[in-house]
Amino acid sequence: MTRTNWTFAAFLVLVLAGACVAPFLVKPYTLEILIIFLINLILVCSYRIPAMTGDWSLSHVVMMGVGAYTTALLSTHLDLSILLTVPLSAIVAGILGYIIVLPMIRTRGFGFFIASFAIGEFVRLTWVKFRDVFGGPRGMIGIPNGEIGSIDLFFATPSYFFMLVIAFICLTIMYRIDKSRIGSTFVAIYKDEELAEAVGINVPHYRALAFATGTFFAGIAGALLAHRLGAVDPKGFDINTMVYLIIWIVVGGSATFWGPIVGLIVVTFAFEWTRPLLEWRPLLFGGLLIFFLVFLPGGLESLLAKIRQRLVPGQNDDAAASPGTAGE
Amino acid sequence: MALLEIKGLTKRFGGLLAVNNVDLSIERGEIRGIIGPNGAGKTTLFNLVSGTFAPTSGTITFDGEVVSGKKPSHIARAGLVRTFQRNALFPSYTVLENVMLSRHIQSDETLLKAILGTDRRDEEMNRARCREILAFLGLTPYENDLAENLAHGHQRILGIANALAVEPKLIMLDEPVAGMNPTETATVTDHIRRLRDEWNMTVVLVEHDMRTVMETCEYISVINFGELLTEGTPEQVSANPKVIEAYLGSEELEI
Amino acid sequence: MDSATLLQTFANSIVAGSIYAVIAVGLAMAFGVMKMANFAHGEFFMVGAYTVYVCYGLMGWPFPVAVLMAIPVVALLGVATERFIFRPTRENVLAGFMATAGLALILQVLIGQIWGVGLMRSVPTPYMGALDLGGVRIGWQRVLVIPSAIAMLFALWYFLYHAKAGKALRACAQDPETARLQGININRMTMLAMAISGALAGLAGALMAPIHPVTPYMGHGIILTAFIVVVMGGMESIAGAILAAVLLGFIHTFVTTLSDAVTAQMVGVACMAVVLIVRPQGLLGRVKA
Amino acid sequence: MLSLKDVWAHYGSVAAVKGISVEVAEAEIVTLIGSNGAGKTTTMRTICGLHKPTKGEILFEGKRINGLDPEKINALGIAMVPEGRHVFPQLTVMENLEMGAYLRKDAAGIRRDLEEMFTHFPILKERHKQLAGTMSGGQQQMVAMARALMSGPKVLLLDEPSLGLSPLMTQQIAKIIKKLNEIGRTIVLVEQNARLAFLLAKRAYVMEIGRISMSGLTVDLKDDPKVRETYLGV
Repeated sequence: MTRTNWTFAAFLVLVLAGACVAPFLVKPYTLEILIIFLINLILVCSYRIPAMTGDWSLSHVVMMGVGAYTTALLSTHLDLSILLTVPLSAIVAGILGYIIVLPMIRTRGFGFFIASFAIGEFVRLTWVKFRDVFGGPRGMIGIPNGEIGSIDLFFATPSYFFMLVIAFICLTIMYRIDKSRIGSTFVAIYKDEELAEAVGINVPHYRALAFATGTFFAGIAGALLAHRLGAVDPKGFDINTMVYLIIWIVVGGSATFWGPIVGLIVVTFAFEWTRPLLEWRPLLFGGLLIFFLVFLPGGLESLLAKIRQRLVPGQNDDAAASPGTAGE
Repeated sequence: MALLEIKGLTKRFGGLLAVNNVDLSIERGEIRGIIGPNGAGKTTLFNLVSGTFAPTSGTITFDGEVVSGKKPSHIARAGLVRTFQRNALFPSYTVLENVMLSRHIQSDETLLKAILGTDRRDEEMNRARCREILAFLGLTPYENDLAENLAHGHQRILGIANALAVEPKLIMLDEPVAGMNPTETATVTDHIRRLRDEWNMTVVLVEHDMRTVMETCEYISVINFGELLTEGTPEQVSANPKVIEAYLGSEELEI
Repeated sequence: MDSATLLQTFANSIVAGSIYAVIAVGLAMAFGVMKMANFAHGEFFMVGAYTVYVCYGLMGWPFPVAVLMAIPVVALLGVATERFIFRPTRENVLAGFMATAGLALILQVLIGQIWGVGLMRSVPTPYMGALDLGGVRIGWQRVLVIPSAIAMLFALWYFLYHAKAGKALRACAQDPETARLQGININRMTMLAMAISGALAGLAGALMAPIHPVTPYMGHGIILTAFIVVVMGGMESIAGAILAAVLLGFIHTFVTTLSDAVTAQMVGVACMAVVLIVRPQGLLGRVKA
Repeated sequence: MLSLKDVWAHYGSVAAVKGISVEVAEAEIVTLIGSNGAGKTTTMRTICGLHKPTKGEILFEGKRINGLDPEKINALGIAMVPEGRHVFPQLTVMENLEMGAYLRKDAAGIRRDLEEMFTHFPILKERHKQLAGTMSGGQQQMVAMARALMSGPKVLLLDEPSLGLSPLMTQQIAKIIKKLNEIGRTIVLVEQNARLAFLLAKRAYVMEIGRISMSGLTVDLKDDPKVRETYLGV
């Protein structure tokens, strides 16, 4: 192991240790926020997988909703355990993701963005339309918080640790994908699609794979959210929520695995910190989104990379896979 | 049977006939030049063979398989790999990483292997082969440099390295010496000859620069107005009045 | 469906189609000239409606004056959007589009905080009564929408095909680099395009103010409809946008009458998805060579 | 009238034009020839402002114009016919010509010039209502040339006017270029068709990989074996 690897490992241990003692130190309200934060962590990281190939979608939150609704159905009708609902919801979201991306694959860039908006809206509207199954505009309630053995996840602390374990597993898997050959293939497609095709990479296949992998993890996030909130409704997965997901990614950047995480942390902090502003808050985040896209299209991570480059000359920063560079 | 057999190839864009009924036959181990003045249809022909465009009519047979209308990735897997007129490379990756990425089809990867981390078992073998390719093309000193930081000439050679990583039977080079100075050009023509002589590769060279083509190829096909104008050895072609007219303009031109 | 309902639905379809056309044409134009995809176009519509609410509903100006006021207000908004969002992100359609999603949030909050959130602002109907066509009754306020929309589209057509600046705008959309070679200032043209785009959205909102609940979030439904229309018509094609608007007006209204509004929305979205998949360039769009 | 002094132009880190100097006097045709990729088009794009030079100076009537936007350069009196013609395909022939005169305010002058264009290119008068994109390559070349002339330029830049045209059409275009020069137009002509360029121009610059390798009177260059070599490689 090199020195950077050791530093990184030490940092990771520190973060995990912090995460383990956190629930015993913070207020109950903060703990609830931390639980939601862990769910969002899975969501924001999963968004990056298709974005690695250059596909930015507007249906990701809807796919999270697919996971949430699947969990709602499975746990209220079949009374399945949380240990089953979470992976099953992920599989449903993954398969549905693969199905919906097949027609979308013909479009790229902005076209893909709009196509995903339309198809996502279609999926979301089915929940509004079919009242008997999905509860219509008011959604579904009475989803159990879940139990593991005799531990009731209604209580915040065990729930937190459950989410922490799932988030750790998901992030580890996503990190491995990111660093794997497939991850490199995804990025190769984004960097130069034509060249990727020319050296034998089946571009549509890999784009579909990336998309479905992303929706699989979004499904997990959705399942966890459904269990935690006990209710789902179509409004929770609409374009407004999607815009917030985009704000996390844009603020953090998407060139590296860490960018979206940084974005999520910063925006979550900002969100809690500006709670006194009440209804004025969306204005602030709208402004933040514009500011980053106009002045810092690579997100905060590109800023960090620049600082690091200044401190350690000769090191090159990754070209940011941000919307600032994802072309048509 | 020839390695690459093109019959009656035609491509129409709206009302424009970009390629019109072209027949070409390229044997194994050949270095073939395809030339023609600007706007003659060389690039369209190139894109048809590499699968970027589907032909309006006609067939392309490569190594016994009909590949016309197939996707570029399919054609690359069949062993026919192209390079680009522009400097196509994967930016923010090093030279070695570029070639490793291009070696994608030689590697064994699935999502499960990626998660388990076993997809890199053949990595060492791949890396050794990629180094061999870089050494062959004289890029070894730059293997850890970022691709976009290379000089123009080296970027173009990296384009060839990326194509070679696929282990092609036939490599199609699209203006490989564009924008190069005479020394760099000489290096590239030398590489092309050694590719054939030492690695038994079949090379198709699409160029507008006659000098390079004349020096490198044994046989040349000339395209003009989307049609095959003539074929022959460099001497035959350069003495052919039709070719001279296509390049320099008509003698009979009067104003 | 009996014949009276059929006629009624037919009439409603035309009203819906006209208003969709005005909204979508503005969006298509901005996209055509410099690939400016405006997510806040629905909010532009909302600002237009609020202009009428404030000028006519609160301040008691004559209704036509209030409607005309929407032109400078929203056109200015369009110009500002071009200058501060689209111009810095010109190289990237996606970034500009996402940034205007931020603008949408800002406009919703601003308007909501100044003139009230959650309350449905109702604008008193200026023209009472209804047109009676053999049993089919359409409120005058709705009838008014049709000639207004036709007049606006005609004015736009006249501008694009007969005014020098309009022709230059089309030249820019077709080949910006060559347009510059003729001495056409691209920045001025994109600004003009956004001003017109904004004015059209604002006018549409202003006309709809008395027959549509006025809320800060009324743009939500509009933007989806507008994008469906524009994508179906072929992103940059104005004629395509008009054709698709009328089509969607009929589809929406008929499906709503036969089934319900949610189904109508689903059918609309499905139509767009089908067009994107089968004919990505849109009904009247052209494939770029 | 127009002079380039040690002009360099880059695409990214690649130098496409490496320090060239060109002089154009009033009312002459100067040609820039060379094989594809020699940097001719980049030179033209640099003169008309579409590409910014990285080094050197471009003087027009004694005034520095390098770095100005293309719309400013057009206003000063340099009009360009780009390679591949680039007519506005969805505009009629007439509208294309109007766009050429975009910056002019003198209605009478525009009308007079329009009439002049119709005498040079009678086909355009016949087809003035046709969409330019539906015309043949040669006719589009005429539209592009007339459009450029409509701005009343002091210098006309022609980039590869014969590209992709049949020999007959090439000849027709060549005749028009010659006629334009005879009535006093200053023209910079970029051509791959060397024989055509030599017939039209008095002086020529031969470009090779970004540099000017030869220059002089076309009568001298015409039979120079080196010119033939740059083209044919033998």
